Amino acid sequence: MNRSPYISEAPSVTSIMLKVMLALVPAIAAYVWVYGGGILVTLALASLTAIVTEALMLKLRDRPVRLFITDGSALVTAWLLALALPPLAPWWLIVLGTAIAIVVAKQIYGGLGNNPFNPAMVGYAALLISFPALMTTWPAPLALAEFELGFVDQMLFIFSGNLPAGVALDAVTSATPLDYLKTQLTLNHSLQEITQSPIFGTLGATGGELVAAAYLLGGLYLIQQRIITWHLPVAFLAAIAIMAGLFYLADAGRFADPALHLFGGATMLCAFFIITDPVSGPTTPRGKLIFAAGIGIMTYVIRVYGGYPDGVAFAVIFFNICVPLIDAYTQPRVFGHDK
Amino acid sequence: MLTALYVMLGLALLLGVVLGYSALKFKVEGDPLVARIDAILPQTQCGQCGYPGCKPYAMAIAKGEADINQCPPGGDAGVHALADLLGVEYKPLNAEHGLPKPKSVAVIDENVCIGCTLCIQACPVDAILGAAKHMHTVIASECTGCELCVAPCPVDCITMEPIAESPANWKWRYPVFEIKPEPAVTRKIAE
Amino acid sequence: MSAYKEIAGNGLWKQNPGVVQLLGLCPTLAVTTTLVNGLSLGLATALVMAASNGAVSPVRRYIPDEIRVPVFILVIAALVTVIDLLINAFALPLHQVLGIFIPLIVVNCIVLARVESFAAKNEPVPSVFDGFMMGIGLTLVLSLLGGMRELVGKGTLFSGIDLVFGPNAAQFIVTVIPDYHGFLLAILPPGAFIGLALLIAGRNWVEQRKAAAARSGNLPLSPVTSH
Amino acid sequence: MNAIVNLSELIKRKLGKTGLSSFNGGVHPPQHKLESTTSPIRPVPPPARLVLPLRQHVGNVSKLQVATGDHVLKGQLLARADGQVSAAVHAPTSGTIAAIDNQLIPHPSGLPDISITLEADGRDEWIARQPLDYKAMSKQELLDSLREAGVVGLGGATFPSHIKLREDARHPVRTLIINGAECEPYISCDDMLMRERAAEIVRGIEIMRYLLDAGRCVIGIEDNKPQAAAAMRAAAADSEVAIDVAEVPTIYPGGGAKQLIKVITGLEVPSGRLPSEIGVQCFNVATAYSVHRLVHHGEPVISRIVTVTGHVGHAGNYEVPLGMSIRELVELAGGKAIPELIMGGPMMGFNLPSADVPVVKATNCIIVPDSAMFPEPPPALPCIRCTRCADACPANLQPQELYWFSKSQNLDKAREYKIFDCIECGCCTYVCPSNIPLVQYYRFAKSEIIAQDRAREAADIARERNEFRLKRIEREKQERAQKHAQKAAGAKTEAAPADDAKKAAIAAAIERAKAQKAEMTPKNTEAVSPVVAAEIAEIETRRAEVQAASTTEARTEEKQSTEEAK
Repeated sequence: MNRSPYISEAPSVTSIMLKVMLALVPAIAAYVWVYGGGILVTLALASLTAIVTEALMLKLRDRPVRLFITDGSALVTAWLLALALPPLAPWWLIVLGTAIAIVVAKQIYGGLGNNPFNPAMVGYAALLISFPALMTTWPAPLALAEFELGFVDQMLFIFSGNLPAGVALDAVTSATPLDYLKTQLTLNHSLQEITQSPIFGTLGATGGELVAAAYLLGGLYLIQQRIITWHLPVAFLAAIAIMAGLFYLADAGRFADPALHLFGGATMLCAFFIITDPVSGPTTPRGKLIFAAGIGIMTYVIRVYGGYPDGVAFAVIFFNICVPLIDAYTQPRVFGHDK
Repeated sequence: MLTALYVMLGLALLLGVVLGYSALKFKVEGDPLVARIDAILPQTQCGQCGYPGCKPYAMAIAKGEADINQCPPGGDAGVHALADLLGVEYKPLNAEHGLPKPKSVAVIDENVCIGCTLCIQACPVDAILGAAKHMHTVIASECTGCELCVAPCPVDCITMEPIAESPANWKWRYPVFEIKPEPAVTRKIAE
Repeated sequence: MSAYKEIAGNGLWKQNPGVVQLLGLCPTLAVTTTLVNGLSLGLATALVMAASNGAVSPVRRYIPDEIRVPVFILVIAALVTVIDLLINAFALPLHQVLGIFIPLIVVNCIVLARVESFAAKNEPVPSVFDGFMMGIGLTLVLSLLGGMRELVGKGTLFSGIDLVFGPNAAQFIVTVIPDYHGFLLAILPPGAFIGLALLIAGRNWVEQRKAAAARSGNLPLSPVTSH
Repeated sequence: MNAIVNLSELIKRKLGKTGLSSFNGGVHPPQHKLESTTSPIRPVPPPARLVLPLRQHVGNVSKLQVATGDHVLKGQLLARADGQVSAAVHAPTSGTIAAIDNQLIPHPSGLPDISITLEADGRDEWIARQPLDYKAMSKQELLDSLREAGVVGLGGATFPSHIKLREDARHPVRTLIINGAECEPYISCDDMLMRERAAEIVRGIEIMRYLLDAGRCVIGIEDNKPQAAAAMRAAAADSEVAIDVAEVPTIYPGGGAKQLIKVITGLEVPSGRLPSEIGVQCFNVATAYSVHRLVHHGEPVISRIVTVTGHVGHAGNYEVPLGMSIRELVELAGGKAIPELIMGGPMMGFNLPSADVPVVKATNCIIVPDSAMFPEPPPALPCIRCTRCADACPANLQPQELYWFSKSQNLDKAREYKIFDCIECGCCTYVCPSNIPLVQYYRFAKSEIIAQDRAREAADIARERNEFRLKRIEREKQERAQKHAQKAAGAKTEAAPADDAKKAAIAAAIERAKAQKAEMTPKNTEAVSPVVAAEIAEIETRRAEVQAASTTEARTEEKQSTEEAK
């Protein structure tokens, strides 16, 4: 059989996925530092669910199970979802979200390479819509919590929902800055008053900004490793920064400064790990810029005017639908053709 | 109640005028559908479909008299294309009208030919050259492989020869499917 | 009699409007938040379909081809208006729940589709039967979907039955899963799409099983290699 | 990755002010050229038996000039060019024609084709060789002798050179580019030719330049061949005409004709057009060499330089007579003639159907792989749309889109996404992390589209002819009916009043004339006379042929320019 070219220099899909997971390690470390070891339980649970559901679906679909399990894509989805969920989410929420991500968003559409939507974001959005209360209950960073939960306590809480005797739920949770900002603004508090709260750090949220910085670090590693290109993160972050900057300049009393939007919420995770999912993103260079900028603008709009504190998941899913359109209209000029 | 009646009546009159006008103004002469169906048919003009050529068959399909699966030279791909065009469901070729064969050309055995011109009259695309009592020959590039010349020949000197694959008309094959099934799956299929 | 059997089979399974023809999806997706909603709208549609098929079939020869669509719509619209007024009169709470979807039956393409493809070509009695069976087929899908979404979303069945049969009927509400958190996704529009997809997949699965069995146990060769 | 590499190169180039342009994409596969450039070009003893396919070039199969049993001399014409797009075949040594039949040829199809088998007599006796005084000849005469000498593009595409060397008043050639880039790994035949026979190449270039009356002449050589570039530069300095040597950056497929033209002139050859239309013409160095051999020595194309490399004892370049069995050549180089031999480079080459195929004009390289060299790729995974292929594509296509369309056989869409601008260089497959055999899908889709187009053309012709025939039958029917009516009318007029007698006489005269006419034509058929039909048919055939020829010309010439890469 004539199979030229006979040589190849490509990294395997598995190695790409492993590098993405490696890039997530600093963020996980930061998570443990800020919120405690519970995230490790969440990660393990999500990974297990992802592997089991993926294998089950592959079996049902008569696909080679080992080939696809070892590509690592299910684990990446699981990790991204786990990192997006509140750190002390109950076990069934994690399992359900991961199962939705793998079964509904990925395998039903045809598995690796065929999912039009970002699986982790579909899982996240499904949970957010269905269980808004649980999904917005974030534990306070250990440094701010009235009561510091140990690893075992966190694990118990994840699996049984029980806190150590005498500890109230309020003692270990706090609103996220974006959530707090939103509720306080509706109560006509001024931004200056609001940001006095200890949950705000220098750039974003106390603790959260450290995690965001770790994502940034991992993202730079991915760019250096040529796993992702600069187009998506730069366009996304620039869009958020410009939107936030313009609004902030217009009315600093009502709109938070760009730093909070860049380092708060899921901005950094999204910039380097979510929108850079190649399968559900556009393929043309111009398309990438449009896609990422669109998500940035929409995220900002949802944060400021929408019903949910953070809009990353919805913005990503919305622009996932637009990908074929964006691709069709941004085809690059082919060699030898006029514009 | 009366108002309702008046409104309905008025609307009926108004819309009736609009409908009448459109019926006259936008009337389509001829049937563009026939041309589009004809464009899909292979133009072999073999008559295997039961109609005397591709165009009559196209007209019959357009009128709904003929089914879309009566053209063996068009093959499965042809039926699919017709099904797509007409928005009907695909159905496999009707074996009554024959089965698809590799494309071939008619070849006249020039030693046997008596020059009767019967094949010339049968050829739907005038692809046979010759005169009475002179040897005939097929213009291979024009021959559609319809086989209509084979039956009339009184001395059976015409044979259909499949067009052999050569480096000139050879095609690259569809790449072998990349996902190899796991042994378990193959076994299940084999059983 | 076999003709009627076929009509019934078409409506309920073979040509089921909800999961095979995929016609009239707007109400299918929008009102099936509970079993009762789905069932009620399905029955209303079935009534309209039977009546419109019955009304069109006798006059089919007198309708000029060019204006058949306006005429059909007119007939359907009149019948729907009657049904709308009826529900409004006898089950006001239900009318408030189903709201705009009852008048919208007019533009439900399944009604027009059956009038066009069946009633316009057949005798009145089979036409009425066809309309009714198609309606029942749709009702089945709507109630199944409604039931699924209600069960997953709220953990109950027959909630809202009191809207149809009065406050006394509230005792029929079944709480299948007590202490349920509620799974809002199922009630929201995405749940409708996922649910309908599952129904379609289920039907296709059954059909493929049947087809495979019909091929005398020969498992179809999957296209491992082509050409 | 390539984006970064390209960017850095672009900056380097901009800073270096070399005046060179660049193209998008490209890859940097390991070169593997050293293996075959350590020793000089080696001659090959004339083999005992040669097989010469008649289709060694793009275009019409050449016309046989000899019969089985004939004795021929070295350099004697065996088959003449048939029409303009065609080239001749000559005897590489003296001997007897043993057979003229179908033999396996080096073609990816693995199908046999019509070939001449020549048994050498061992005397290697030349015909009378006559150097040409090209400046004294008319240009047309010189072009004809190129055609008769079988000069074709030796870069791999084998397009007849005389067509590209024709002067075209509409598109005067301003820049003549000589392609010595040789970007594919392993291949070094052009490199060695330039190192050793630079002066001869320059003589050939002078003739090409004279034919095209080109203003500027540039030899493009990749900067990984400094020795070849130095040799060419020295030879060019001795020439009476100005010939530049441009060292182009080493990047695959920088030796593709379109890519090299872009790099040297900054111009892009418009899609589906010929380089001559933008005033550029591009030839391989080996082609220039064979022009020189013909004009200054009177020798037609009967041998070429072939790189034999890979798992062989004496990897290197060999000057091989055309028609020599590749098995013999590989064994001569100290290798085993295993079934997995590859002709061409590892990026665009193909597996030979057997070791027992002859060396032809397109054979630039034979790679004898050992088991570790070109491992079977791991199973392909689905495309994850990572766009590495798009970054690497030198034609700036979206390979992942073309893959979807080719795979689903959505051929119209594949064409719409410009699959015919793909030069099948293999860069996309080279970088694909999912190991998808992208190029194979494109080859499949392209040949499927071409076959469909041909079928559609044939159907259109058949439809036209059928309609014509139906009209003719209809016309004849009417004519007969008229005749009957007239006869009937004539019978009536017999009894009609006398003043109608005149009319009747005229009618009768017409009738007689018609009868006479009818007698002259054969009565065997009701249809129109076969003579007329034949005439019509003949005219139409001719027209079809002319059309076909012009389309093949355009298509093949385009193909040629892409294949010049090798």
